[in-house]
Amino acid sequence: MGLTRHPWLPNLGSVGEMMSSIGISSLDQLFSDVPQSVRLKKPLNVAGKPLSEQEIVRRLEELERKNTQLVCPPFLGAGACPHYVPQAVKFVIGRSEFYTAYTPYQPEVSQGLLQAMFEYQSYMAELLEMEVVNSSLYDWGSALSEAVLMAHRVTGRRRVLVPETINPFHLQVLKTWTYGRGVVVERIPFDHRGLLSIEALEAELSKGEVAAVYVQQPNFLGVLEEELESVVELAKKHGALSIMGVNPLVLGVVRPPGEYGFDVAVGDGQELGLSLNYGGPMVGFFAVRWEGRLVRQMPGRIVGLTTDSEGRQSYALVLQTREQFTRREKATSNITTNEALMALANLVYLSLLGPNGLRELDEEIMSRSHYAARKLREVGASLPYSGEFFEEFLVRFPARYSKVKERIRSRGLHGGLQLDENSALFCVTEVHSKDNIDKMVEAVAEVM
Amino acid sequence: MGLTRHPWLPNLGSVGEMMSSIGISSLDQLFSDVPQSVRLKKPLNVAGKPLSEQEIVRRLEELERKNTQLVCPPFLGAGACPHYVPQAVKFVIGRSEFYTAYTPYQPEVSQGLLQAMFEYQSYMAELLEMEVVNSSLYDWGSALSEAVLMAHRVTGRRRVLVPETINPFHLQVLKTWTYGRGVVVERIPFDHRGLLSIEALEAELSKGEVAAVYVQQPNFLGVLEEELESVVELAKKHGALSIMGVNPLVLGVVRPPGEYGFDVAVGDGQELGLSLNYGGPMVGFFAVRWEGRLVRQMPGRIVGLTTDSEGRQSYALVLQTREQFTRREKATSNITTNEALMALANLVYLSLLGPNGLRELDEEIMSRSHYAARKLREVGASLPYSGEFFEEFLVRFPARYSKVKERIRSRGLHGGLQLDENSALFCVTEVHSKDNIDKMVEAVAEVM
Amino acid sequence: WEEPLLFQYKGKNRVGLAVPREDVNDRVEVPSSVKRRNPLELPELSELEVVRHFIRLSQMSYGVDVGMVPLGSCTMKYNPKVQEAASKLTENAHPLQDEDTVQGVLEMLYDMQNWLAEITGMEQCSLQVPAGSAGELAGVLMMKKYHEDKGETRTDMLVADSAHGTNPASAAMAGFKVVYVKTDHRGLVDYGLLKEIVGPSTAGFMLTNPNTLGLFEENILEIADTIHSVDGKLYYDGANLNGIVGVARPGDMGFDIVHLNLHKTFAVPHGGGGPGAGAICAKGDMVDYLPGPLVGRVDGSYSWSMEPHRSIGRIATFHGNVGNVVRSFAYLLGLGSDGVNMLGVMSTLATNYLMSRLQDVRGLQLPFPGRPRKHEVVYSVTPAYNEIGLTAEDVAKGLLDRGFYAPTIYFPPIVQESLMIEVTETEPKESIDEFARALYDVMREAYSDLKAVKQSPKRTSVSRLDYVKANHPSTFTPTFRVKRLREEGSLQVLK
Amino acid sequence: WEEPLLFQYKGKNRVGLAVPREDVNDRVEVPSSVKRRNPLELPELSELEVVRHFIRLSQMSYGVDVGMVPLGSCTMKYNPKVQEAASKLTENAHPLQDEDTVQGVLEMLYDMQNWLAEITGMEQCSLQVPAGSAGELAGVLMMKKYHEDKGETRTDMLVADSAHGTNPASAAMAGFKVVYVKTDHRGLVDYGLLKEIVGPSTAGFMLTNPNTLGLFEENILEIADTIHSVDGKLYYDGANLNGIVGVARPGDMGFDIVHLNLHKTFAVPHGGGGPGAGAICAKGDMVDYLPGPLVGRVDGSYSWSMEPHRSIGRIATFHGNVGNVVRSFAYLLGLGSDGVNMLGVMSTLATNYLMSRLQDVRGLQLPFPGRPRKHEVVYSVTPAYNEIGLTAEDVAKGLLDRGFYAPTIYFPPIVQESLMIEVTETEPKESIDEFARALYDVMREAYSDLKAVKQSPKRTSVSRLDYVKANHPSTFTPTFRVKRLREEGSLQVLK
Repeated sequence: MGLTRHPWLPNLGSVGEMMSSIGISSLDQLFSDVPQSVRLKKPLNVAGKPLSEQEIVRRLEELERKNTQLVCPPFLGAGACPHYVPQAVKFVIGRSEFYTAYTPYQPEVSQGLLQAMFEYQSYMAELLEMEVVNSSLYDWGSALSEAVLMAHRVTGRRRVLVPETINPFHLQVLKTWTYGRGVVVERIPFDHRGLLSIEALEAELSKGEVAAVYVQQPNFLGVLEEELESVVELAKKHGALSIMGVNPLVLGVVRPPGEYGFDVAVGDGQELGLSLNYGGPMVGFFAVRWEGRLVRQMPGRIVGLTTDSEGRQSYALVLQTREQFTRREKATSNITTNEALMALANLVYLSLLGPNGLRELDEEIMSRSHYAARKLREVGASLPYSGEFFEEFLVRFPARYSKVKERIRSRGLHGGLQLDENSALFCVTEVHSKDNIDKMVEAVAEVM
Repeated sequence: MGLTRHPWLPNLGSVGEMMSSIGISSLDQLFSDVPQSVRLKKPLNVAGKPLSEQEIVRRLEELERKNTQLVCPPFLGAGACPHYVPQAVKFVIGRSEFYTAYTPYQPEVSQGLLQAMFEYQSYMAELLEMEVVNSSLYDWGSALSEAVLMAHRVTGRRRVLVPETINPFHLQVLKTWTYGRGVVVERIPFDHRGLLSIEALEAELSKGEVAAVYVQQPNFLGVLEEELESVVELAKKHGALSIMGVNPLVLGVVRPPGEYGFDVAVGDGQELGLSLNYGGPMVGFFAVRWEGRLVRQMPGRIVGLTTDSEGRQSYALVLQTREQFTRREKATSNITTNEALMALANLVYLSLLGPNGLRELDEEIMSRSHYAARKLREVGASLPYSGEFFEEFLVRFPARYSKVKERIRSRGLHGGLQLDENSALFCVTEVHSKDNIDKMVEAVAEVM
Repeated sequence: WEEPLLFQYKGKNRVGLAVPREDVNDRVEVPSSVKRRNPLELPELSELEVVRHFIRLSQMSYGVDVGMVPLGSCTMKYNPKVQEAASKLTENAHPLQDEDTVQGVLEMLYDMQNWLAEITGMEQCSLQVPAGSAGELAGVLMMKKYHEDKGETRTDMLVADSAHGTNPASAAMAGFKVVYVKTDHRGLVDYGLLKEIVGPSTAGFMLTNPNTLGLFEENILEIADTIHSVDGKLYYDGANLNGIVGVARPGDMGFDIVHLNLHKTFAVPHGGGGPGAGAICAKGDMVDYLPGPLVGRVDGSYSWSMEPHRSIGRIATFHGNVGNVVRSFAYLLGLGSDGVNMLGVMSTLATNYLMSRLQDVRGLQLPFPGRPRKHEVVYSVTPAYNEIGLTAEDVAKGLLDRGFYAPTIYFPPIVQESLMIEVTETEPKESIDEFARALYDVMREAYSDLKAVKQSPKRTSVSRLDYVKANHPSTFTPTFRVKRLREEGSLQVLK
Repeated sequence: WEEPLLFQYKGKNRVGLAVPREDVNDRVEVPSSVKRRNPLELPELSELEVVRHFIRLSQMSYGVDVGMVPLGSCTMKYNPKVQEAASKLTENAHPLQDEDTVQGVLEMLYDMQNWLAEITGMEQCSLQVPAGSAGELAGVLMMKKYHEDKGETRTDMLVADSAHGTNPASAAMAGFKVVYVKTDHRGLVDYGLLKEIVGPSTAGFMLTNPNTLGLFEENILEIADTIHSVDGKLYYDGANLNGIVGVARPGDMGFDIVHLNLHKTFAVPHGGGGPGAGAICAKGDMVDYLPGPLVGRVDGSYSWSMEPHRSIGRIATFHGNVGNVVRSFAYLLGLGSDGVNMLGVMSTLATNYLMSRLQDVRGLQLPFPGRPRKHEVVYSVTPAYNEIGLTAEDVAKGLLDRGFYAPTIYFPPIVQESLMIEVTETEPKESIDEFARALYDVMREAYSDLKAVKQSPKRTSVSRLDYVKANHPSTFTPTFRVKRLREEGSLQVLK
């Protein structure tokens, strides 16, 4: 025993007492059933000597210093956009009654968490104008995958149509997750404005056997899709489910999936009050229309309203017969752990902003992104697609982007995501001040 | 009305409704009783336009960048010593049920806070070996002042003897606070080892009229006083109260005031889990022996144990008849606001360390301070006083200290507090790694 | 919960925080004459036990984040969460660091000195006072030293009979004789009486305006003239400033010294009793007496360069509760001028709105009716006391059972069975409605089932406490040490 | 508390967070065809209302920081507070930043990859999986692709009948047929049966060891040989690793793939259901199939340079739950090698100690007795069920009333009326004692007053719930929108 006292191992000083209560004289007896041949021959070598908390913090700070300190968040989006995270959000998810809780299996002592999840579902339902929302999945990519697997289950078909302008990371996840079930993912091209080609979509649909049509709003080029009614209609006509992937942040000003009549909506709550966290945890949402076959086939946990034995309004996990711990291989998904705490962050964020704040924020973001785009054009860059955009936009430079990028870095800033030799996807939000946008554009101007 | 919505002013949108409930038609009517001649003629000009939270944080970060980022905390003590603040301490005092509470006037809904204050008093009582502790005063200086004023009330005398090695900031506070009551503060010299001269003390005491004798452990030179029994005896003999000021952190290894028989103990909990906070908030503690005249004359709030109407163990503010809100000008002090949250931090800190941790920490600090002192001597500095020290020690340099200090600063470090042209008081604790001590000594060596 | 005391935890050989070890060969022991002899009688706890214990205790505590705390004269505002982030600016700064290394901190303090001077109509502010009572002490000492500098001994400090208890207590600490000025039938300072009292031995007058009844002292300019006519000084107790911020300034009313409670008017959290943060501001010849030093600005850099010539000296060990001043700084940044100018209006609106919801409640009386209140209002339950024996304390406990904190009771002393209510501008209208309903409900219940109210609170973690036991010399137990020693029989009855 | 829904708040024209405004003249509107038409039906709230609401909800939630959560197979450890500070390392990093700007993050991930490989006895780990079920999916897909690469179609995935429900669900998601392997009379895999089942269509075997009964599979080497003899792959479900960390490694037992739940074994907080963090580790020819890329180190700098040749592809949008991986990193730094090597011993000690306190409790039965348990133990209340009709759920609810969270119930399915208890090494001995007393107390009460137990919980914020109402198509209410539309009459019964 190398340790005699440790803050996280309270019983080191009680080993003797506990052993005698058990009736053993050596700790080894606890492992009498483990064959000697698989017992560790020498101790594990992990993480060096135990560090005191102070030393842990010092080690972490040492690593922090190895990260480059940027002047402001990167102009990077592509599935994870920097936004300001309110202190109240951090405060609420820092309440350890929430973050040290398990899935609320015992509703009587978990009403707070259950109510919060019900409220999360309810907020998302209003935002999406869809009736049923689960209490979160891992991220956009996995939510999309679950939606497609559900469409496969519901329709029995294997073809899935997605736009060429799908986020490529989501596409990769989709392919991985659906590979085992033999789903085939096909891509639909886009037009000169950067919008999904409805003609091409119709052509592919008419070939038949399509389980689902997926669209993304805004799409990977940052462009807002304008003809989504047609997508829903066409999908319906051909017996396919319609799935809309949407950045929920835009819904303060943009038409929600429910208004179009989409069967399923998915996306990520990352832009609603989550730190970037180097890409995770994020929080996938999953919503369906009020239709039995969809509700019964949807994955993930759902909290519903009910009453207790004294008639008080209360909350509980519902439709558990869909889930793996009861249905096993017949479950609608294998998911257990979700992203409840991140869903809570979404809820707190939205409740702080409210309808007015969300709309104002959307307007402010659009102003700033359009300001940045205009300034970039003024110094000689171009925007290849003319569709309206929200916070992201594709920029083409006359110079090589690697040079542009480097110059931007020299100002302590970080440019957009390189897509080809001359283009990059830029993201501008409320965390990018006019000042920093100007600095970035100045740097760009120098290499034009 | 310049604002229409603000996160902290919920009723801006309800003004009309509220006015009509009141029965007024203009907000001005609320101030009909304020003479026009004193009404503001133009709006206050404070802090510019309202900032969003994000902008507040940006402004604060801007200011943070104007502070110099040091490699490690300064080698500065003199009444505020840098220590590691455990995450659990920050976590507990960040529980807003605690920090947004008022003084627990309604014990039935404040048992948690009251129990914590009772535990704080109890922990300090064990540390000090004194029976009665209040639930905190502002800081060491004001606690000392209150002790002296109490001695003045109890004895009716005006002379107070303090060592020349008293912390000069405490001395200044003492003079300010007791000036109104006509208390005269006199200083007792120290010997070649840096210890209080008992002979000089006795001489002054025999002149009579002494209300209190004060000693400080360790004293301002960092030296541990060794003859405190004599101080208590002499004070008693001459009818003066004996007051010990003590850094509670040392009490893991050092004799506490109660063991000597001091009447009063004061000091600051800053070194028990508080950040430096540029000198405040700190937390003065105040303890007395189990004697009625002392208990009834002590200042500040005290939480005591009692039972409720159903016999459950419970906690309440006690001896309130001493306090200003009942006794007004006859109160034992004017204090209302104390430092409860900082006292809570002390409690959490001590409960984490426990008796073993505190002793180990004391030993570690002594090792490091003595290592630093030895290293400094090795490069040519000297320690003018030979008394044993804890974490602080006076260093004399052959060079001017201003030069030494500058050189230390060039390494991103911050030296000790200059006391005269060639001397400075250094403080070394568990936050100063061997590495950083070595770096500091290296810098010193260069100017020797 | 019934959470045991930490001393009742039984673990052995535990620690909740590991001490780092540096490999230096300088192990020394303290001299034996100084060495602690008795083992420390403290429990041994793991990190989990400590955290769990305090989480449980926190859940048995009530603060503004849990519900409304309508304590009169305490200004229990909402404390915006951004304040917690603000504390990073000052957290790791040592008070004796070279000034060039803490320019950010000093700039913040400089701004705060100026903003508070602007708000109060004073010339200069010192942020050194850690809270209100220390500010008052500073204020009365400033007056004392001022008169002494003139070679005069002024013995009398005038105090309104409705004043906070700290006013006379502070005056007494400074060695003054306290002379009370009565309240007249309108709830204001009896100006006629004041003129009679004021004389050559008058050092000053400590006043709060609006006063503790929430009423504005209409004669304030006349009062100031009267005090100034004998070269007395007018002192403003800032506890009640919230009702007039942006409407009127103490400086414009003739006050010479103002203390502020940043934990009231400027949203520093109260911390369960503290720490707060304070300011003491002055104008005219009182500026020279402020506790010093103050932050000055020369050539764009900040330093502790302004030392008032006749300063009363240091009132706190270092620079005051800077870690809380920065919380007010963040609060003021968020309000901006527009917000600051609405504080008085919105808090006064809230008070008068509450009053409009409490009209004609049986048993509840509004003393000094017919005038608008400012930040707070005082009711009396004397009618109910006389009719059925209901006390203000009963009402307070009844409110606890309805999920609210209680108002201040039995203060100010000039109103019998008083409830002193302050809602602040941060409470939504709906909370005020609910509070009014709860208070109405308690009064209604008292008339139908007095015993039920007398037995409240019932829904709290404990019921009404035994104060005799708590305070009696033979059972007084301020620490676990006393309990242990008494049980061991080694402690006498406190004499 | 009875805290209303946010939707029941009535404020108007409120906002809880101000939006910053930058003065740029580029106001644009979204095209009208894309513009939202219906107003957002969300409440308007001030910051105070939001904070207060969630504080109240938090107080109605139970987590490890509140008390013991003895959920079997969930490993609800204490989450050290230093972890919260750790998240700063990753908080503001964008997943697509240039690698040279996130060297600190990458170094941390690199260390974690290696440490987890060492702990499991695997060659390489991918941290991309956000939690356990995604790790399982990755694992079965790896097996699928492996066999396909050989040109074989293997249809069967073997799963122990005591396995976590995720195992068969994951296998099904990957398109496998699930074949259950029965548990024998000792509570272990029926090895004889297994040998009969294994054949050319066997893709692999998903196993956890110790199993869900807390028993170590003694025949593990033989099992591995059997699976490997047909070129099947042995998959380790890491949910139960805590019982053997530092004692034995899956890699040394013959496992080819291991998934880990960092939120179980490595102390990432469970977050009320998530987010967790996961790892999927492999050795031998399975390394090439890991989800990629992995962090590699070249010349002291770190990058996403290691791409497994036959990777199944991306399983998460970016790099997994890095913000939680760093919490495990801090945890492992604090334990160090010495601590990690004691995890299995201390957690197993805790379980067996609990068992020693639960001997001879009437109505409680220990299935498969006579063997030491590892991280968890499963009891059955079948005797009490048969005698008096007491169910496992009743016992669970009785424990809630005694201040504890309940164990996992009705799992594993091979034990009737089961209570699956895991205490972990972070619970002090005294907590275990109290839990044992509470369980004893529930059983005792059941025999003396069954009705009382059946009516529990009574001391919680609500009592037992109406699940019929919650799930019935005509009353199923997953969102406030459904409630509103139903009340408006514009919603049909769910068909």
